[in-house]
Amino acid sequence: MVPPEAAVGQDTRADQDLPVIAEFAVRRRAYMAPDGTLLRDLPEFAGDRESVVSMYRGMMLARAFDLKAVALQRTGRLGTYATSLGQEAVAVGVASAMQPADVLLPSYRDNAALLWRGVTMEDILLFWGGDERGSNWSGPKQDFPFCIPVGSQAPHAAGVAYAFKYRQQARVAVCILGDGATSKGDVAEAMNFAGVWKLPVVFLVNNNQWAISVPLERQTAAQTLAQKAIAAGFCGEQVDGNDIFAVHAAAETAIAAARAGKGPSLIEAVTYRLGDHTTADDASRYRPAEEVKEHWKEDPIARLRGYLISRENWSKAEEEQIAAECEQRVDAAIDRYLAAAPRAAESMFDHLYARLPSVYAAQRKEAEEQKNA
Amino acid sequence: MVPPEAAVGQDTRADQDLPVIAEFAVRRRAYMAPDGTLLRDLPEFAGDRESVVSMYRGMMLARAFDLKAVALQRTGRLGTYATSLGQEAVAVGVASAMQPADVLLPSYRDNAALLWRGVTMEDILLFWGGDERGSNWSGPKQDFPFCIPVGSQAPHAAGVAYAFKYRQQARVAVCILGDGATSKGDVAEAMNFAGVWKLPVVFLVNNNQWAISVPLERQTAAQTLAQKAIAAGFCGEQVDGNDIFAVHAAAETAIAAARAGKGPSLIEAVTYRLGDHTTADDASRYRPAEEVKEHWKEDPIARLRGYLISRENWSKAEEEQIAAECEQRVDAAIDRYLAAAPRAAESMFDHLYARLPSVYAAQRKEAEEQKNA
Amino acid sequence: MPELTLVDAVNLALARALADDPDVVVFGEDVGVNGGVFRVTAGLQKRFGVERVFDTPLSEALISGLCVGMAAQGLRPVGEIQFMGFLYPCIDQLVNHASRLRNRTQGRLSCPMVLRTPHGAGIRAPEHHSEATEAMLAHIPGLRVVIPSAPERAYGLLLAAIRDPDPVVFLEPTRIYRAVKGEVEDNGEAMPLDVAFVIREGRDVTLVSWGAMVKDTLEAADELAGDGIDAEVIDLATLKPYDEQTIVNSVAKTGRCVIVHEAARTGGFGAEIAALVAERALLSLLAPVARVTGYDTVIPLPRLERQYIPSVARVVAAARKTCKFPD
Amino acid sequence: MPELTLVDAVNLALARALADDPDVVVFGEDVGVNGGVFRVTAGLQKRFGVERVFDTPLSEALISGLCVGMAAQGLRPVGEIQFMGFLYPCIDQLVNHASRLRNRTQGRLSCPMVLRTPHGAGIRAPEHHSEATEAMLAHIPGLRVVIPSAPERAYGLLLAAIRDPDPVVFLEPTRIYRAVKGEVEDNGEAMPLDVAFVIREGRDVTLVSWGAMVKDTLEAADELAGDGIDAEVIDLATLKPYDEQTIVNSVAKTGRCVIVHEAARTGGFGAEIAALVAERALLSLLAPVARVTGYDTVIPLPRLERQYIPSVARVVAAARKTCKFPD
Ligand SMILES: Cc1ncc(C[n+]2csc(CCOP(=O)(O)OP(=O)(O)O)c2C)c(N)n1
Ligand SMILES: Cc1ncc(C[n+]2csc(CCOP(=O)(O)OP(=O)(O)O)c2C)c(N)n1
Ligand SMILES: [Mg+2]
Ligand SMILES: [Mg+2]
Repeated sequence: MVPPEAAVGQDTRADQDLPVIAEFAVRRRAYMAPDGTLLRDLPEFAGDRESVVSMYRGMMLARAFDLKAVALQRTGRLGTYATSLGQEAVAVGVASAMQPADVLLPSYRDNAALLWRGVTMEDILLFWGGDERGSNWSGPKQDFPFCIPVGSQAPHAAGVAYAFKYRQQARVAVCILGDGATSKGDVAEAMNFAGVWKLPVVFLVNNNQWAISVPLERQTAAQTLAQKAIAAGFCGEQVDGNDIFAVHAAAETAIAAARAGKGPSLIEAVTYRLGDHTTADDASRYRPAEEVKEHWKEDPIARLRGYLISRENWSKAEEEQIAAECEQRVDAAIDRYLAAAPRAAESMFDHLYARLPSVYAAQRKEAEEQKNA
Repeated sequence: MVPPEAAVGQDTRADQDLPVIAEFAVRRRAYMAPDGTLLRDLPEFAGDRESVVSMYRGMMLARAFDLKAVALQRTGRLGTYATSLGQEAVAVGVASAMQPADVLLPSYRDNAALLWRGVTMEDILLFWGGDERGSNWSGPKQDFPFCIPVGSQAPHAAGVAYAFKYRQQARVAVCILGDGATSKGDVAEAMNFAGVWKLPVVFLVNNNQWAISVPLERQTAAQTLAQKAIAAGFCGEQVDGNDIFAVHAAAETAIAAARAGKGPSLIEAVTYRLGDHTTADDASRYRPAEEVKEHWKEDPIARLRGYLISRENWSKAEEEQIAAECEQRVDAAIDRYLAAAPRAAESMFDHLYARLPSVYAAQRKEAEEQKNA
Repeated sequence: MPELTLVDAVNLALARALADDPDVVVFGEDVGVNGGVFRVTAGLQKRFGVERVFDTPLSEALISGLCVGMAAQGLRPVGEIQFMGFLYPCIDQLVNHASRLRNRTQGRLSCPMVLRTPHGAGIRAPEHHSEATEAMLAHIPGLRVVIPSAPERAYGLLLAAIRDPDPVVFLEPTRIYRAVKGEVEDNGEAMPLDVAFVIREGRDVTLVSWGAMVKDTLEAADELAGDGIDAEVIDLATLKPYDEQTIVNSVAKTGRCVIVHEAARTGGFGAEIAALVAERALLSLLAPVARVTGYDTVIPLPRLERQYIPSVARVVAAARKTCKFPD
Repeated sequence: MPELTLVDAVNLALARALADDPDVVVFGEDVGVNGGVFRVTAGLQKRFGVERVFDTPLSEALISGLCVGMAAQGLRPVGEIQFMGFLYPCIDQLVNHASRLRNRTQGRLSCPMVLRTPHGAGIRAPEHHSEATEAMLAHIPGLRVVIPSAPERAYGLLLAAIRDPDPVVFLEPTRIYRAVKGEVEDNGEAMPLDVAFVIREGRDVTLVSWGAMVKDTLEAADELAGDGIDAEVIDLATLKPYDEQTIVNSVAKTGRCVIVHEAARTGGFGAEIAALVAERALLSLLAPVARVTGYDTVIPLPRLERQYIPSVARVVAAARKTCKFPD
């Protein structure tokens, strides 16, 4: 964790006699210490026990879902899967700050955010099970599907936000990116454009400190990722990404500002990827077990639980009930996922264009016949 | 011009109670007022009259060259051409701070820098006359040719600098970009990488405030372009780009730092494009004549002349001699350019690969025969 | 009907689309006040406002990605890439997103966007301003690739592209931006996409071409007529998906096929046409299929560009040879 | 000789190149400590150090551009793009710079770089991890495009690519990364580029393929042998510039040609081969040229990827039909 008082980034090389023409500061937001004790006054929404508990439930559900999804993958019933283990506060913190009519542009790791937004677990599984139908969800109709080419959804977010602004809709686009994604040129281009047009978009960086095996210090020399916004002329803030109050509060502020026409923001949520990159990865090849163990101490779920226990009379019974409920919901969804109808080969032509050009009819027929052969 | 004392860029929206974890400042360097009077002590190199005069000569030559090149274009003897009118201090200021073994990666507007580096005028004309042979110059062998896809030479600069570092050569790559180029994703990627590896590279932005018809405020919301470096974790400085002392001093400092292993820098040289974008452009369509007229008052050549007159006993005779000499050199080069041998059609195959694959021999023959047909 | 240049026809179609549909927005580098470096968007910002016709920062990948985001929201974005040589950073968005959004979401989201860009050489422009790499785009499933060869088709095809529910790359041949004029009525009528136009009927040989080369191909047909060779000329117009049947029918009739394009030969879209003919019209063929194309070299700077672009003479020679075969 | 997988053969060639030539540097995302997501670069950073084998930030355009800068300085950069679906941001550098640096400077600078990337579907990988868009690259003048189909050729061709004085894109078929083994001797010998390999001789039909499909094509040839059809199998190996003569010679002998590739059909590189045959071997042809390819659809997610990739049965059926023609 960055020591809260250290002001880094000062240019030691510049001629100190030269006049300063622009100054920038990156601030850091945190409310809870790793044990759930408070560092400062909580934001207003934290006063509502029910909403805090629902965030807790959202994180628990994501974790239960991740666990079972990995088990499905290990037993050959799901494709490559990326968990949000340890990063649940990021996805849930931001998703819970959005309104239904806002649009989410997620990365492949943001299952937890989709769940919160109302995408069903069976749809998510269907996608990771290798079936396009999973992205034709019944949940938030205008949300984007998982983006796999890292960072490439950032320009879409700018486009969506432009549409909102153009139509004078009080809606906000929220784009979730990884720390690795901040190195992509398209992300820089999108942020720069969003700055020029003061678009209603929030870029949320899940800084889990690894991009597969590449640690943050090989990714960038920037002391914070929040400062990437300075290049685009708007503000960036760092938050403790394991503190759901901090993530939610920062997201709420940024989304409200965007909605009010005050332009884009960047939020860097510093957390840690407690699991492998995906089920196709073996992180023990490139990072020591001790490092991971250290970071378990900052687990966002344990932290919120600590808070609930000490501040909200959280009972064992409540705890167990939520766990059981999550388990049960996931199991039921898995059953539905496994029962999904097979997909016909020729269906790969069905949404290629709004109407299939006649020239491809023969190919479609070939695919159909091949299946029957 | 940005008022030297105004500290802009402060985030007025952020929660001012949150602790600051990183701070950044952009400084501005200027020595001469528009009339050539001094604002502060000059850097050491300015004490050497001869080198100051040679910079003056470099700017004069560039202007004379530009003028005649445009005339050639207007009379159908040259292709599209981009002048550096008003921006001569940028190109000459940085080129004169480089060593011969350093490598320049120029944009299409940097004729003046190439001239300083020893590329002949006839080679430059040959290129803009539509002949690849112009880039096979006898000057600095490892310098890159003009880059036309905006910003796309920035990753090359990083690659060149990596080679220097890898081979432990005390050499520096200098990449000249426009203000528009700072919006390109590849430029951001290159700067970020240069930061991670502390590469010996200097990114010099010729902020002439226009990218064809797009003014800076439609290009970016960043208050300065120097701050683009903050995203990459290194420092940026703004200089008065019409003050050749400022450009040269900043470049000298940055190049020395790079050579000493201290990593990359970004220099934003604020100047103004006094001419059309290129000979294919008509700037009167999109900017008022008064704006241009205003900026003529900051002409870097007039400014240095003012300095020379008031400080260095610059005589009318010296002045005229340089002007005449430049004129004469340009005229001689144009004669050589116009006398260049025609290029054979089949030569388009000659440097396609190191050795022409046999499969293309027939095509080469066809090109040769077509010409003779 | 007024005689318009191709530039004016494109401008007219854009104005029509902007006037008819508030969801249409036009953007790119210098398309606003400046009206585009070729003046294609001249007057549009003034007429439709800065929110509907605007300049972007110098960021091509962004321009294409913006289109995707806007289109997913139901706008009808028309992005401009200033020259085809600067379109390459858009390929990521075109392949990975624009062409797939509908399929990926099984129709939940779609991508009705147009990306316009000038195409081809022949105007003595600097390096990178003369690209003709349509074949790279025409290989992308889910995309449409359209290139008009005359003002009248530019108007109708661009309207079709803007109204099409799927992503379209619209290539505008710079060499004929102002070199040809045609009668264009501003009737708001779109032309069909995925249809090839038989613009000259003939019995002896089928000449297939697109973009600026159609003009040269027509000239070649005129010259061939002097030899008594009656050439049929097809303007492919839409390269992806393309109209196979019109070509097959024509070759079935003529028995001979010459394909003319400006792009480099190897892997150019002419290969696709030749392959089609070799598959579906082999028995009709009286002579080998010929391709008259740019060389497999980097497109040269202006001094040699005319030697690179297939000349009328090369087209005529290839057609004559094909017609004389097996002599 | 040891039996190696294709992954191991590539690793061996990289190690050899790094050991032989201090100018060789290897980089990309996760190629360092992690040894690449496919383990292709496993052990190399440890052996050759972090300056010669290093992780880049997540920036594909940069990776390709770095190659150009390094190569211009005389290094021999070998960049890795983690999957072909992430190579698109490199196309700008490949077209506008890598392939042109020599020509643009008339030989003053050159670009001896290699860009490696996994190619193709069939390993149940997520979206964008199954691309086969070699045709886009094989259209670029000045570039070489190479794709091995077996460990022995992977080793020899990669060494050739690294030593070649010009830019090479080296595609590695993921489906056979570990599915085939071959005898590879670490003898430091490069194989020729721009040569196609006749890997099975036959009289009745020419099957042309490349990459992972070569394995299936060989299986098809075995099956056809059971019918008494003697198929010749050509592994194209280098797509740009490609060996036209070997194909023409083969078709002159067999009179029949079936082209097999995984990529979408329209504008795939198979079109180029078919065009070649239609131009230069027409009179030998006893049947239409056939293409067995991926469909003109977005490559589907894993559930349907096997239906997308041409099956052995489809190759066999096409070859049978070709051999029976005109029945
Ligand atoms: C453009 C692109 N390049 C490479 C990849 C392969 N890849 C998948 S995830 C990943 C690392 C992403 O790191 P980060 O952005 O930090 O996100 P995280 O996985 O840590 O959430 C890479 C390199 C990709 N998906 N997209
Ligand atoms: C990638 C790319 N996009 C578009 C163009 C067309 N174009 C040429 S110069 C230019 C403006 C460049 O502005 P800037 O970077 O400020 O440089 P300046 O011309 O002002 O020196 C544009 C858009 C180009 N050359 N390259
Ligand atoms: Mg990460
Ligand atoms: Mg500029």
